[in-house]
Amino acid sequence: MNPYTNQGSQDTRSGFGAGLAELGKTNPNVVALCADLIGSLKMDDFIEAHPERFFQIGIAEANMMGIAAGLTIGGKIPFTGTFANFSTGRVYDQIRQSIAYSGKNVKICASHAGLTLGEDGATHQILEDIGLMKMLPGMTVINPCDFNQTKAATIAIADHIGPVYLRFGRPKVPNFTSSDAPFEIGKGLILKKGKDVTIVATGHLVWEALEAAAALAEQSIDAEVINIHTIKPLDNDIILKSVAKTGCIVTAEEHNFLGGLGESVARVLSENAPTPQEFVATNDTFGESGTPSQLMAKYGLDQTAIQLKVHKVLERKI
Amino acid sequence: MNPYTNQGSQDTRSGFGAGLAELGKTNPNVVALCADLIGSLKMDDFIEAHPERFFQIGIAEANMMGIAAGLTIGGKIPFTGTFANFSTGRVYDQIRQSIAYSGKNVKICASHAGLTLGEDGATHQILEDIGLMKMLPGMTVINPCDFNQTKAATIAIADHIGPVYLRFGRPKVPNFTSSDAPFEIGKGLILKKGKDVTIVATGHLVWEALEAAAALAEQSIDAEVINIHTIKPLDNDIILKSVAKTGCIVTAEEHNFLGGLGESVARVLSENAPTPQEFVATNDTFGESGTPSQLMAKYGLDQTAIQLKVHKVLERKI
Amino acid sequence: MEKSFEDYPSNQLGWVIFVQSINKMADLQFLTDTVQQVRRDILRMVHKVNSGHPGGSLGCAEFFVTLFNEVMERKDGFSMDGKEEDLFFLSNGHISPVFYATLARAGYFEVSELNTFRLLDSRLQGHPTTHEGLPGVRVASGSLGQGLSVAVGAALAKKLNNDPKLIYVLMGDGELQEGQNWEAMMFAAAKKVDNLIATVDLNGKQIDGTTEEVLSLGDVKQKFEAFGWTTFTLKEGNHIPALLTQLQEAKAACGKGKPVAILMQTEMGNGVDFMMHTHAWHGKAPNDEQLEAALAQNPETLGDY
Amino acid sequence: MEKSFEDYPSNQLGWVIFVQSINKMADLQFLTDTVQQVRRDILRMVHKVNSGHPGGSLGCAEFFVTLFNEVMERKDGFSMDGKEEDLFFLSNGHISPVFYATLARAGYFEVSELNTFRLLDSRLQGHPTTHEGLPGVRVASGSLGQGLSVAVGAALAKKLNNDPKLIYVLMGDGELQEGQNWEAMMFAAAKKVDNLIATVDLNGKQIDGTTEEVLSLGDVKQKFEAFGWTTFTLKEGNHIPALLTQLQEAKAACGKGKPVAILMQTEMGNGVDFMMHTHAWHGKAPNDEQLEAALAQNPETLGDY
Ligand SMILES: Cc1ncc(C[n+]2csc(CCOP(=O)(O)OP(=O)(O)O)c2C)c(N)n1
Ligand SMILES: Cc1ncc(C[n+]2csc(CCOP(=O)(O)OP(=O)(O)O)c2C)c(N)n1
Ligand SMILES: [Mg+2]
Ligand SMILES: [Mg+2]
Repeated sequence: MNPYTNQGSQDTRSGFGAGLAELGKTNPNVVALCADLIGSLKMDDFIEAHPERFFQIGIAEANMMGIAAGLTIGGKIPFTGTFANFSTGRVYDQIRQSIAYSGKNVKICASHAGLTLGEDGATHQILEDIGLMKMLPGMTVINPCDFNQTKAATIAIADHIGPVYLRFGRPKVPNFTSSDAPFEIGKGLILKKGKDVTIVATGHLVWEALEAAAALAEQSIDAEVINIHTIKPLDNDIILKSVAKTGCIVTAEEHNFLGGLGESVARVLSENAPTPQEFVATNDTFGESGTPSQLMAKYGLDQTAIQLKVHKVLERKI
Repeated sequence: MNPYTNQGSQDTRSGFGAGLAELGKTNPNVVALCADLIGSLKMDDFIEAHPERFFQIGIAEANMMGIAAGLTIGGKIPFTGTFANFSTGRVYDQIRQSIAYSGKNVKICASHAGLTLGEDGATHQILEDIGLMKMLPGMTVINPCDFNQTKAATIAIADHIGPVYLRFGRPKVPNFTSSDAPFEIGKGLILKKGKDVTIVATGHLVWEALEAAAALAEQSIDAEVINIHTIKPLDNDIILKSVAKTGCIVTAEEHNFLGGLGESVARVLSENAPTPQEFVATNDTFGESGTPSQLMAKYGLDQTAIQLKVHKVLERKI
Repeated sequence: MEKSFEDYPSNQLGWVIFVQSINKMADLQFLTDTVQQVRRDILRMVHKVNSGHPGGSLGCAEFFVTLFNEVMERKDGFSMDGKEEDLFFLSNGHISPVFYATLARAGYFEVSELNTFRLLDSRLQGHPTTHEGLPGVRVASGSLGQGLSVAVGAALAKKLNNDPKLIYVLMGDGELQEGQNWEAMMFAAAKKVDNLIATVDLNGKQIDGTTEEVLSLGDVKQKFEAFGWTTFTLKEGNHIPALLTQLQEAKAACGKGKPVAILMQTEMGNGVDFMMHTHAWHGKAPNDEQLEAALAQNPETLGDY
Repeated sequence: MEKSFEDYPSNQLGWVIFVQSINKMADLQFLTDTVQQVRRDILRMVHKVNSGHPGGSLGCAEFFVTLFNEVMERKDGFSMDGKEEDLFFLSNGHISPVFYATLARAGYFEVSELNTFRLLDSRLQGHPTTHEGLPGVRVASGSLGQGLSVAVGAALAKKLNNDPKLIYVLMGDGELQEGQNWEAMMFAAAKKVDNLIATVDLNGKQIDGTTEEVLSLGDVKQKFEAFGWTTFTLKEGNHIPALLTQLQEAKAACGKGKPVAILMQTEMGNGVDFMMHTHAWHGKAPNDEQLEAALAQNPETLGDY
């Protein structure tokens, strides 16, 4: 049985909005920027309470990143908000030079990440953003799993000095973590202990991993489920300790299998403890229009896909 | 002993220039675009011979990618030329939507890749471009090892239908492959057979790998050296066959260890044959000014670094 | 060519009968009928999947229908190369409903396929794409700001091919905030790309409000002219005869060493009273009752899909 | 303020003694001496490592020296925050030699450190960076087109902090081909960022040739004005008194609801005869003989590093 219960589905972007509103009250240095997507990013509450600390940039994401970098110079902590594609690929060089290499304290907050934004289709469904951001030296990359954790992560990154990429999504998904759980950057969380196989999941796929583990339990497979909300810095220890016990691993992410969490884990393993691994991720294709659940099923990102990969990796375990 | 001899050092970008000039004669559909870096990209010969098939875009790389996409619609085969950073990170979303997702037959040709461009420093030394381009569905990613191979690759990609990222460098490096060797996209090449350890190298590091293998031979270590000029599609077979024999592997690339060739290889291994692997790559840092050889030494990208990693991985081999 | 239509009210029903560029009353009737049917198509498409962008789509219905049916010199069928025919690129890809409906009604594919808009496995993706092979689409759009560059490239290819036909491209006004447009603007003027007509949907609105509230574009005409373009302002962007006259005038301005632009003032949500004079319907679908009300204002003409 | 200097020849030696904004002859002498020394520094820096960008650096020497020594209200020492002082951003980072030499000569770090330009482990990277902690640098540049946005952000922060000081930023003219500049231009005007002075190094040259040959910028002043900026053209961008007057005039134009720009016409390679009137020295270092000839034209004033 899934040890967690859904407290009521909510979108993770609303967790961001709630966290930002909270920061508005507690941290006078926090400022927010948006590129014509206030509603989608759930920034309304912050803006209403602190209009003078909000900057509407218009549809000019490159300029937004530069302005954010400049604001840090006056001691501000800028939170930029737009869709994940326009938060990363659109502005990679601007983030690279004006933020990452310049060591600027900018929080790049990205909604509508992954396939699950749904009907808008492939031009909006970035499946490479984790890879893009993880390659930048000094960048912290976070992909929380539900509303509560996104809210906690939003609040936590304000206190972290340095650039952060915070990724969240559009659809309503189960909210199951505790609303008062502290968020520790870079510390993976074991959500369910197990001895047969390790499932390392991030973002929306954490809940799917828990559901898969519950189903696997009924097949007498004891899966360990780790919520790896921080992809960089990666919690190598928690992964290595777990596979030392289980001997095999499945990674699960709403991302291309190239360049993302899965490859980071593969690298850690091959460098430390070569271990059979299977990948729950998109298979080097663009996305398409559809409902979130249709897409997760078609592209193999749901609990069924996780179970399949667990069976596959168990067969490979010696 | 290194089985190859340096026929005289040349820059790989000149190989591109030579290949492009050749294409100018043989393929009337080939057109070239440049963003104010004609000389650096060695495009002069093509331009002189075919001024009407050359487009000077000015310092506007995003526009260059869009124009290239548009040119394909009239049946042209556009070759874009600028530095690697401005060929990838600067224009990621433009490549993604207007070229890759749109399936356009654009050849993105990128010079000054990696640390070895030297004195210009970190803003120009992209160490993430392989990762950036490999994550795009449908993109072919090629990083040839010397002048001759770059020339051959340039000519070969004109006949490949679909977007290609061709990466080459600034400094003069040994030219050692045969000038009439055919270039087959996606087929790795075993440059030296060996049984103790596999060294998979790309770009400038192939020569370093050969030199390292020669030095290792004197220490009675028999290294197999594979030139993996195509990073995507990756020649999984050649890698898996080699490690089946050697039982351990070192990957070598002028790139961050995050997201590049090394992680692609780690993924292939963990999915097929978990194997101890060590990484010759930059260690998640930005580059800096210096001469190419200083930088390769400081950042651990030369034959010495390869030897060290070989020793390390041999110790891990069971 | 004198802008004689600006004197007339832009009342959709009060058209002037004698129009220089349309000689037959039948043409006018056909265009107005098609616009009305396209409006229905747009509304029904976005309603069915409860997503998509009706506002900008409705605002550009007259433009699309006029352009595709009376202005563009098109060949039968569809080839990606598009040699020897006029080509159109949609940069503001979110108004795909009007693009799809216009294409279907112009015969690029069966109108019944409009039924698949934004569904899984459809060729009618949320934003237009070549990826699924939909006839009429030559490049993907959706991420804003890229279409003008692509259009410039296609125009250059036409020149290389000695192909005398023209390139059309539509952009949103909010979209002009993207810097890539200004790169393309500068290039087209510097390199005399004069076989290109760029039209801007100047509806004064974007997602978060009016363009004025979000990020003022200032004087757009002045900007285009400063960037070296022959620039027309079309006040009646929802008036078919005015559109026709303007498009013909723009065509006549091609080939003179300068790129050509039309700043087309439209009404977002045009043709559905409660969708007009607001940015609320930029990206929101009507519910059942709203759909009914909207369709009642636009009775069937060519037959629903 | 009348532009009285435009009437005078821009001969470096024929300065007018009475300048409104410089009251002491000593200041003028100091500035001219510093410019000459900075020229030597630039030449020696790029020669030593046989790389770097002398052309644009020399062309902007008068601007940098005047700005840092007579115009900017700076505090002692260096803090990243730069509160309560004027800040400068270099967007066209390739002209780092003139930036470094000016900073060193203004006391930000020891002049001897100029000796480490572009060497391994140096704080004087090929392009300016904060990464190595060099005092005076607040953001990395080198990839063109990003500096104006950063400057706008810093200007907004000053407003939030009720800090009345100004932001200065320099861009290249070729650099204006990057679309991000126009995003920042549109934003600064729309949001009334009027505590910002942007200067463009209008030398008419870039890597592959003149801007005219590569990609004509057209009428730059018209573009800036169309984008809503108060725009000055400075014809004598290598003439210290003219620079001073212009910079003071620009300062006086701040705080009036519009961003302020100076289009500064300079001569690339200024002060070294064989480096002028060509784009050849954009990014090429002189060899030994060329260095000697160039230094001979610019005798030591404040002492070589
Ligand atoms: C690069 C990019 N940034 C942001 C968006 C999200 N977005 C979609 S439509 C839109 C507003 C576009 O405004 P406009 O061009 O005026 O179109 P209209 O609302 O009038 O249809 C935005 C911000 C996007 N699609 N692409
Ligand atoms: C984004 C980007 N594209 C290309 C380059 C390569 N580049 C360096 S300087 C330069 C020319 C700049 O021209 P301009 O701004 O006029 O400077 P000037 O040559 O006058 O010093 C170019 C293309 C770069 N540094 N950044
Ligand atoms: Mg609009
Ligand atoms: Mg210049």
